[in-house]
Amino acid sequence: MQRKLLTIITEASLERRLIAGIKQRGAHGYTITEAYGEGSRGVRESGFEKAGNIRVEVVCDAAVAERIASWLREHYYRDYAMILFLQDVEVLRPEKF
Amino acid sequence: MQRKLLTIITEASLERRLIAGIKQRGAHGYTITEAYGEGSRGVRESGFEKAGNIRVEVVCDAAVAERIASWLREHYYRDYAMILFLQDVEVLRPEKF
Amino acid sequence: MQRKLLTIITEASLERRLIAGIKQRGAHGYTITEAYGEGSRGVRESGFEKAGNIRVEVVCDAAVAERIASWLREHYYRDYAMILFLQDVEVLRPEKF
Amino acid sequence: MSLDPVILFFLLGLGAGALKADLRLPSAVYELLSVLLLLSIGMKGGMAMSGVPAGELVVQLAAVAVMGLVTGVVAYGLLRLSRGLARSDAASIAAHYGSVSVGTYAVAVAFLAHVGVSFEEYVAAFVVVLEVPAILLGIVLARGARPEGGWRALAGEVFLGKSVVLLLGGLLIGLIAGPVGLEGISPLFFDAFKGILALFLLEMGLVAATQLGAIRRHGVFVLAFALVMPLVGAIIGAGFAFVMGLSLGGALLLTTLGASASYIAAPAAMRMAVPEANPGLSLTASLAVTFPFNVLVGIPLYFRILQAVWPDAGG
Amino acid sequence: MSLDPVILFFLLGLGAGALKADLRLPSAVYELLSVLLLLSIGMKGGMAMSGVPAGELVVQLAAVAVMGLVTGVVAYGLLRLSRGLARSDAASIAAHYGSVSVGTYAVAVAFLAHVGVSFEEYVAAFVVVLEVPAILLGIVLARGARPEGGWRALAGEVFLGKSVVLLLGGLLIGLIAGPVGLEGISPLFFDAFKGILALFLLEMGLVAATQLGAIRRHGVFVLAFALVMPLVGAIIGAGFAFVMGLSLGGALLLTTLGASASYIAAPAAMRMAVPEANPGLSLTASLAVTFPFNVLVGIPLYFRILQAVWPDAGG
Amino acid sequence: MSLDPVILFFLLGLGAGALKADLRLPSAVYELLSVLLLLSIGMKGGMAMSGVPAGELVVQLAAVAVMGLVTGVVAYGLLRLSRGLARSDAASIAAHYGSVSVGTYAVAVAFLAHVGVSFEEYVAAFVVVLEVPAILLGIVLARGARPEGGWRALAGEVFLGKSVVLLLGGLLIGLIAGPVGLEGISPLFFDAFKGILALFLLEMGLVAATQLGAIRRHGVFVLAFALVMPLVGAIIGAGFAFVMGLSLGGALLLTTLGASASYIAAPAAMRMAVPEANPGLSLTASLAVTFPFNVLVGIPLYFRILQAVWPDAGG
Ligand SMILES: Nc1ncnc2c1ncn2[C@@H]1O[C@H](COP(=O)(O)O)[C@@H](O)[C@H]1O
Ligand SMILES: Nc1ncnc2c1ncn2[C@@H]1O[C@H](COP(=O)(O)O)[C@@H](O)[C@H]1O
Ligand SMILES: Nc1ncnc2c1ncn2[C@@H]1O[C@H](COP(=O)(O)O)[C@@H](O)[C@H]1O
Ligand code: NA
Ligand code: NA
Ligand code: NA
Repeated sequence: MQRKLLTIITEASLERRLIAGIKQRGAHGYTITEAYGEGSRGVRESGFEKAGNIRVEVVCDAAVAERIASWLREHYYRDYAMILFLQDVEVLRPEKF
Repeated sequence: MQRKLLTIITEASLERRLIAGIKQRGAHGYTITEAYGEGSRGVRESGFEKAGNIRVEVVCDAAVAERIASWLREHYYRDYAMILFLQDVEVLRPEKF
Repeated sequence: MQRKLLTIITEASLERRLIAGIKQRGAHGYTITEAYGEGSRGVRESGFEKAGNIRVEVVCDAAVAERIASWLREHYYRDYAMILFLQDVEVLRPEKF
Repeated sequence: MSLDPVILFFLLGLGAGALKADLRLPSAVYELLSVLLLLSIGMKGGMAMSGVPAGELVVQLAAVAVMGLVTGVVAYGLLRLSRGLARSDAASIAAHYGSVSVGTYAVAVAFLAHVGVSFEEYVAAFVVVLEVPAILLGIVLARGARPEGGWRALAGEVFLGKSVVLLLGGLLIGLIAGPVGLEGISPLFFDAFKGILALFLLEMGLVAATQLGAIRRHGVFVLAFALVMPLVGAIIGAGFAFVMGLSLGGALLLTTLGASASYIAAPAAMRMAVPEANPGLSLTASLAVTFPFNVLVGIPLYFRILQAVWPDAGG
Repeated sequence: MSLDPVILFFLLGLGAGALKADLRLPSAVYELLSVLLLLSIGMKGGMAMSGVPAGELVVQLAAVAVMGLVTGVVAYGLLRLSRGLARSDAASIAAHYGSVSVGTYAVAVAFLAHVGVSFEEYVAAFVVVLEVPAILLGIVLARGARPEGGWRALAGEVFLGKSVVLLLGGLLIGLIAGPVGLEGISPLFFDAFKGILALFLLEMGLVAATQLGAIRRHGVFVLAFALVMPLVGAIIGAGFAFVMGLSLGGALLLTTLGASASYIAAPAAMRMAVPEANPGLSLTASLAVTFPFNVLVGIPLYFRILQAVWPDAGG
Repeated sequence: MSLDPVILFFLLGLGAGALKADLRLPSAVYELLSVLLLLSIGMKGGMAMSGVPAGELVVQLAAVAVMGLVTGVVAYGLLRLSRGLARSDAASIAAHYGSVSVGTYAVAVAFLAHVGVSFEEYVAAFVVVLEVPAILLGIVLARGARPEGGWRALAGEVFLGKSVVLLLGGLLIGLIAGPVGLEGISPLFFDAFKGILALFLLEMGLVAATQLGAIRRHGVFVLAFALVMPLVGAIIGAGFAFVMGLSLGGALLLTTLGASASYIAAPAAMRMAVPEANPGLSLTASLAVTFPFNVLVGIPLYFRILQAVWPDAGG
């Protein structure tokens, strides 16, 4: 069955707010890995306080993905280092997501 | 050339069995990153023993992906925190996978 | 809007050269996570010096992805542990990538 | 009898965790601290063992192994009183409580130093022996003689787990090198021990606090068990200590071991061997209830009682 | 007056970073080091507080809180002189400079030990009090009374941040346990302190070096501010130290606190409460300019001047 | 002559690794340990250097650099005896064996303390000098004068690698600050040294064990080389020590350095400069064969022999 995989890469300090907001918008789960990288807001590396990034993945249906994306666009895009992208994925237990 | 990317997110304590099982079912490689997250079995965080998750990626052909997925479904789905999803990927050296 | 997601999994010691080469070939950013795994060059684990892998993601257009991939193929495929794969992704601000 | 400062670190962690403070020790730090604690407890035991007649030691270690089984069986019996609890869950929790917690043991050692009571240093060897039997028992109780993955794979999980390897390794190192040989590494492994324990307890407080929320979910029976079982285990431990003729200090340690529940070796082994048991249940009981209870209330309580009744005690 | 070796570690880090050497301390190591520093500074303050009359202490702590606000307001005033700087950026930078840097404080403590000048140990308690007020001030300056996410969420970010929790927690532990109680953990927390500070400064040198490139980007005004403001803050700190009747050693510490800029608590809080402020600007100023300046030039300079003018100084 | 306990830690790691025990030190812990070791070895050398006449020191350091080249050339000659080994592989392995292992050096220092034999402390400075020349030699042997990426980039890899930077940095800090200046950081960097070395060897044992499987894959020639070359290197080292007039202790250290093979600086540099060389080959040889051999057998063996023949030795 098809679902969406939404990947968000952003500042580690946003973690709590992001988790709360994602769940509030209907996601049933998320997975986070620590990451570092570079983009329009310069190099972001861990190693000192929360200077690094997190990479958040959410498997969900298209509507939830859309809700999360537009929430992020409105609230965080302007002021935070953040990118996100969307892919189609096939899952085994679609009722979970 | 098209191949499948199978991503498994599950408990870190399963790592050894997972690797053995994946290889046994025909995968030629795998990549693991440490992760944490939340799903139907609650929050899973590292920081204490093996309380965290691993995120396992396997690039392989569709048949191998199918074999791995059904093995996981039969043996681990019921008792372990685990999700998996499948995507199409394009690879450069298809003979490797 | 559609863009490409290029994922490169390779030796951690290549990090600096990889970043320089990626940017030189037109990528506007990249994200790195630490990883370990196994492939045709045996097990690669962190825990001792730079024995582990990195997983590098680049969101870019198809031409840049192609340039990076062929550069890697020519310079690093033979001598380094490395795989790469390509996917389609949908992004919100295509002008960024 | 003032509070040992290491307890204050545990309370700090517990408080910071409960208030959701932005404080997390990275898992690498936790790993480092636990490796140091396990090795130094093992080495202390090993150094002390060389002074004890081998025959006597073997008898005591055998007695202690029996104690682990007894505690496990009693725990299982108590847990089976609940209808709601699956057999596999009862067996898994019993394994945790028959096994022991190295962190709790370290706190009891610090407590004895704090109140100035000596003990048989070789009791550290008991910790190693106590870890394993109840885990095997729990597997048999849950699955008869058929653990998931087979006994071979299982033996690996149990005997080659971090805590057994490091305690046993430390024991051997202590035994072979002796106090003089280990002098050079004493600044890191022995002098810094209490500071390392303090940091470890800070982390354990943080971890316990995150588990607190789960208590509610798991119902009142498990909560009650996690508070009553330490007392039962303490009585078993004290009984064995009496029979084995330990001093007051040694008795407190064995009592504490009886009262304590494993949160390193048992969870890892049960997860693999009895996957159908809910790991949240046993971990919450042992980590979020029994561990804080023993550290904050149990150890001083056991000590008061033992002090009042123990043959060799001054009081 | 020879160079304190901890400064050499900072220079090593700075040099290695500037040369792009392949040297990085993992973030887990940084976390461990900063946790140890915060706890031990807190505990030192707590131990010393028990000797000070409560009334006097409260007055001094209140004075110090005012000092944080004064420094913040002065910083904001200076920053508003620039047309190019957004109000939110000025407010955020002011919050950093009104708040304090624990690392800089630790270097000043090591400096006093190096030159053999004693100080009021309870000054460590000032560090805790100085952290917070200027952060709140900065938020009000930037957004009036409407921080992003509301005051409730914000209080969490500010008061439950790592540095406040560990300093305050250490303070309480030190106060409750006292010097005798803390003897057991002294090898790790006090004897190893200077070595830990040395490693921490090595890391800070590496971090500062990676930020050096950003200075250029942020323009000459911010650079100038980051060099001038420490002197202004030092004067404010020295003034408060004089009014509060501190000794030469205590005065150096309060002067240094005034001169220092936060790079742990303030960045975290401002990022959440005033997200429109550019975090690169304030961090580069405080970490890549003011921190090295204070460590390498400022502290010895302040000491010379204070030594020349301070009532109780021999010189 | 009893076994130094740090060796027991290495054996514990080796055993645990061979049994596939569930024991892994996080890479952050390894990083911390290696940073501490490199810095304290560097500082010890630096402190000792201030007592030695500059002229004599320069001559000795030059001699030692030559020794690195000689060892590398001899290793290359031996390796070229095999038809199966590519030239780049021979060159890369030669670079590893001409360079040195800081961990092995630390074990030899602990050994001397254990047997109570003193040595010229400034030998630590030799470690820095020995690291680099053979690496450059290996590159020239493999690629003539054309390393991958050019000499500029390469110089960065070699001279700005972790081990050179920390050893050299430590050396300078030790030289500038001197023994008195470094007193404050001595609990962490010097008193805890042996404990840190013990943990480091535990980790190295685990790492070496994971490499053991690879020996088989790489064939008997490389295995034989990894056992014979230490003896050859030891002879070269002892010869240089004799010519340089070192004491018995100093001679053991230089002999051990000659016998040891790099597993930090050389692998990193060769991977970048000679990518066509198989890194598994050289790492397995140096880490899984030569390192254990030197630690377990070599150092005591070299000592016995030197003791029997050395001019200033009592025996
Ligand atoms: N083109 C890209 N490909 C992959 N990751 C990116 C890309 N651009 C930005 N990122 C990641 O997203 C983070 C924030 O991006 P930015 O807001 O552009 O600074 C960066 O630190 C990178 O980790
Ligand atoms: N919807 C989701 N999106 C992304 N990751 C998820 C999702 N659900 C679960 N996970 C991850 O998979 C792990 C196990 O999931 P579960 O078995 O549902 O507890 C969680 O700890 C998460 O890391
Ligand atoms: N089939 C695969 N699936 C996922 N990751 C792989 C696969 N093959 C190789 N890798 C990863 O790529 C790295 C280098 O691969 P190799 O060059 O084949 O040794 C390995 O260490 C793995 O992390
Ligand atoms: Na027990
Ligand atoms: Na300030
Ligand atoms: Na050598």
